[in-house]
Amino acid sequence: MSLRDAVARNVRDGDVVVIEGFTHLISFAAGHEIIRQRRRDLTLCRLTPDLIYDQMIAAGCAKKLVFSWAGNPGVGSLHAFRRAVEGRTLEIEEYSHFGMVARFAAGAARLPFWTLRDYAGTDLPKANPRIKSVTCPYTGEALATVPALNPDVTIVHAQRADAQGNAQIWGLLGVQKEAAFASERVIVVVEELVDERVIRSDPNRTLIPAAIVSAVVVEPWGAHPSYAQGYYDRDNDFYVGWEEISRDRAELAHYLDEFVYGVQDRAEYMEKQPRLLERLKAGEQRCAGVNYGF
Amino acid sequence: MSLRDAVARNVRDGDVVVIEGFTHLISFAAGHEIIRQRRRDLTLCRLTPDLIYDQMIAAGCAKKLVFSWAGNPGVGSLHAFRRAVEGRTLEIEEYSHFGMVARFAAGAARLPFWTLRDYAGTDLPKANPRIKSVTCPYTGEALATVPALNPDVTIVHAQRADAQGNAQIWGLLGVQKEAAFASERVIVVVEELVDERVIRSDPNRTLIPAAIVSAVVVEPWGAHPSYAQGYYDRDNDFYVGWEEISRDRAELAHYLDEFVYGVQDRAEYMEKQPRLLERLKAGEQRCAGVNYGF
Amino acid sequence: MMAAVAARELADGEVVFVGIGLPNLACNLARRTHAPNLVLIYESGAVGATPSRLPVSIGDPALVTGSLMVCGMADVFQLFLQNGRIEVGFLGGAQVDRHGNINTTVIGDYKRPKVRLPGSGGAAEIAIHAQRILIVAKLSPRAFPERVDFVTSPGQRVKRVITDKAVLEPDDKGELMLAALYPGIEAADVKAAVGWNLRARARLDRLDPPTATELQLLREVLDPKRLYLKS
Amino acid sequence: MMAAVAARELADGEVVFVGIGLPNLACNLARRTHAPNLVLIYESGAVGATPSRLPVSIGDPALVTGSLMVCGMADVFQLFLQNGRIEVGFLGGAQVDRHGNINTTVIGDYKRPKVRLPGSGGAAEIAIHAQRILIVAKLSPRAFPERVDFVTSPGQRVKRVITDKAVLEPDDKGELMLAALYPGIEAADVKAAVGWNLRARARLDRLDPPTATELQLLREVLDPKRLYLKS
Repeated sequence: MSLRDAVARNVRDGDVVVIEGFTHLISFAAGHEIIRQRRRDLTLCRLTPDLIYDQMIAAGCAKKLVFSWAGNPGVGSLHAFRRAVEGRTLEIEEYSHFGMVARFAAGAARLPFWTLRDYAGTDLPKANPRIKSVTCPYTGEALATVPALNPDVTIVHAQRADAQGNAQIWGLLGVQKEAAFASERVIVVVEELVDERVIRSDPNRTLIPAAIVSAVVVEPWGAHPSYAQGYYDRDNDFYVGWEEISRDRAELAHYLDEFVYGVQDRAEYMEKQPRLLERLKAGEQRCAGVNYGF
Repeated sequence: MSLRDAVARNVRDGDVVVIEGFTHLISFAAGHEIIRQRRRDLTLCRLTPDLIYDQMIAAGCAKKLVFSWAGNPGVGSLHAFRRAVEGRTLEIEEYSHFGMVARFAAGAARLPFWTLRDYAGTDLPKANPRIKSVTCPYTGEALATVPALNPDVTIVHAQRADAQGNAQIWGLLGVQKEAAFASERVIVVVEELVDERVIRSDPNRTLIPAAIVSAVVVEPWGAHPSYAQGYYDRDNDFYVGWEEISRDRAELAHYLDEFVYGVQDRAEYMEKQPRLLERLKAGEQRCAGVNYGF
Repeated sequence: MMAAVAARELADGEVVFVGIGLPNLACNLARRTHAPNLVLIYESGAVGATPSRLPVSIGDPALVTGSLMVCGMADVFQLFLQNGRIEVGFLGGAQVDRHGNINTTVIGDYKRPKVRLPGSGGAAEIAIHAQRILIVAKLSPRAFPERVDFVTSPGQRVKRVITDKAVLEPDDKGELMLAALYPGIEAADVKAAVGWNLRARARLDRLDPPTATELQLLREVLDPKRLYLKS
Repeated sequence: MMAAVAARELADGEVVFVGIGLPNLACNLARRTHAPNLVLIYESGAVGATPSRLPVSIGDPALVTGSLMVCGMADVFQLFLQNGRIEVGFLGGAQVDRHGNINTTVIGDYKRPKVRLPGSGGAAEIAIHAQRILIVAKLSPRAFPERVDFVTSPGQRVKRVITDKAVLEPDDKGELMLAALYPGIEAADVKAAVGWNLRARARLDRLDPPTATELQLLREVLDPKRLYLKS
């Protein structure tokens, strides 16, 4: 399925949308497609909004942001996000990372809440009344709780999957498994479509099973400028450059015009990225294999 | 470290002891060593007590059993267990599998309890008052809870580890990770000690990190008659044969005399197992590799 | 016959939580006949297994080799079962009662058991979370009492009880009724093998015997050593 | 100097929760000097990383390649942090107050922020669960107010505040005190850079400047491009 069709069928105005991936495997391709399809009133959820949500906020897709750390990792601010929050044009609901992880864990387990030992002494519960507490039925102590997060759609970029959508991920795993299982619909975007036999040769590597996947899309370099372990490195120059682009509304609008609205799809976007292969293509560091025989 | 030393230092009379592994990777070697060292008053915990706990119960090591399914998988009964329960000489605390998994999950997360949607309509909470309930602070609904399980010592058999104890497991994973993280002390018994570089070549495969490991022991075939994926198959003949052995107290005593008390260590036990290699050695089914480069 | 009847209950593409023995045979028969895309999930964590031999336990290594995914048991129970991803669950038990409750825990009093059975395993939560429960059990008055000695798995989601003589189904109030008969079996045979006054549907179905293909697959391919096929 | 002072705070074999920038430099300096068995854990899930380049974010792929273990973030927070396995946690922040509370959320009112900062990330739970918190931050009256505008990370477990001029430590009641001075710095310089009336220990330590080995490792091996070393 093309990413255009996958987004058209699975992402609707007003949806609660998750594009997950902690630094690693962030589906910029899907974010751009959502911007191009001019989705509106989305509730965007993600631990680290990153550049892709900054772009989606700038493009007017977002009504609300649910998050735990909104910065440009290793660089500085997300300026579209900051403008929206400081100008109070974007609703926010804020947790810590553990709180967001716990919300996805509850959603994935289809429990209404998750329990954690957290927030004592912090001002986060004052800022967010959805952080509550529960009394342990054994010890009587009070523990923090967060409510389940069950997105309408979660988009996960994976290194490889078979045609059914059985997806394998290695390197940083973030909360992709929990987000996918918590979600009503799941789009898996992959670097490589592989034969089912490749997946079956290493079943412990499968993070997301086809049984929960709504659409499988092949989009090599679909996570650029984030990275895919074993495929390509993070485009740090772009992350550094975003500071300048995002600081200025006109610059940012120009970026979106050229690299998002101005292209039909990821293939056209890729044509505009010079020397990616020589700059970022991953070196070889193969794993030691294991034997699954009996 | 020898298994004798690892058990002598880490397993004490009266301890709460866990030997985990769902059918796969059950450390019979450690169970036998505990029997040989005549540990007493142990609280043995495990989802599926299996033959090894049947032997430990018969040998008089156990004061109490905490479990969720006590049978000889695919064969029939654990007769030493049945005699002890029907004769009321063994204390039991009984859950379902999900309940036991949840107890380990709570223990691993160092929460006092875990929440699950379970037990409505069953008689299990009547039989076990430690199954309680909690009210969701968001929806008001009642959900079941189980208390955390934090063993004194957990013993895990793994396919490979480095000298520090960074242990990799593939095939069925059971609840080994949760049990190890829940535990005060952890003994890792491995088929193969490998160079740290092997572990570092595939970090996603590491289930138990050295930081939580108290002792690392190398004991090839240490899970026999259970199995180790990629190393050897389950000795189903022994599982079938246990029905006869365990049905009769004298037979069972004779088995322990010959194969547990009558040997010094696993090496001597192995000398008494004829034709294991030709019967059970695993065939080759290598995984497809992955690239960890960047 | 039981395996063939159970196999026919499965629709193609369904996600099935499988136990060992007859349910496993039934699923693999269905996969080779009308439901090639059945997804089998075992309590042990193997998803999408296509075992090259008849597994002797739900933890058999043959269920791992070549499966689509293997996950830990916390994921099996939280992400698959409690999440509601399981469409069909198979259960069996020492006792099945009038309302489809199952006992796999004790015969007699819990604290002073006459016979101590293995216990729940995952059966309590399978009964609660799988969308449709199929029970597979042989008929006898002892195995089908009016009321089980201990409710291990509640009967609310039971849709069919596949026995060696007939199929029972719950009515609107959850009481099991005789619904269909195997070839050569009469309603009286079934009623005599049940420990309560079994009522029958107004119109009883007659089940077809296993086809030649089903028999050949079961006997020659799936269980040539007759580990689970006895009838 | 800050990196060297921070490195000296770490004992061999400790399990350290690391952020990017100076904490990462400090840990890698310690690993190459007195603490070769330091175990570094990153919020991203990499355990025991030995990166072949200076990581530019805590999610840098160089932290994965050749690490001892990579786990999902649910495990990082539940099995490592909440479990109590982390001995040392590094934190920084836009504001640090008299009681070691840290603000990385907003300057001004939460609902009408003057400056919106990134937020907690894992900082709230690191402050609550790591056994010993080391803060690394540059001194200035704005960065060290009497009371932070928003408590992102509570100060209870703070053991040292490593600044560019001095080291502060909490007294019995948790109030930060001047404890040690860098070479060439006087107590008055530090007091002038703090937004409350900073008290000093009766006996102030004098910190040694970085050794030649420390400087050489920092400047030539660990951060040759001076991404994080400025002072």
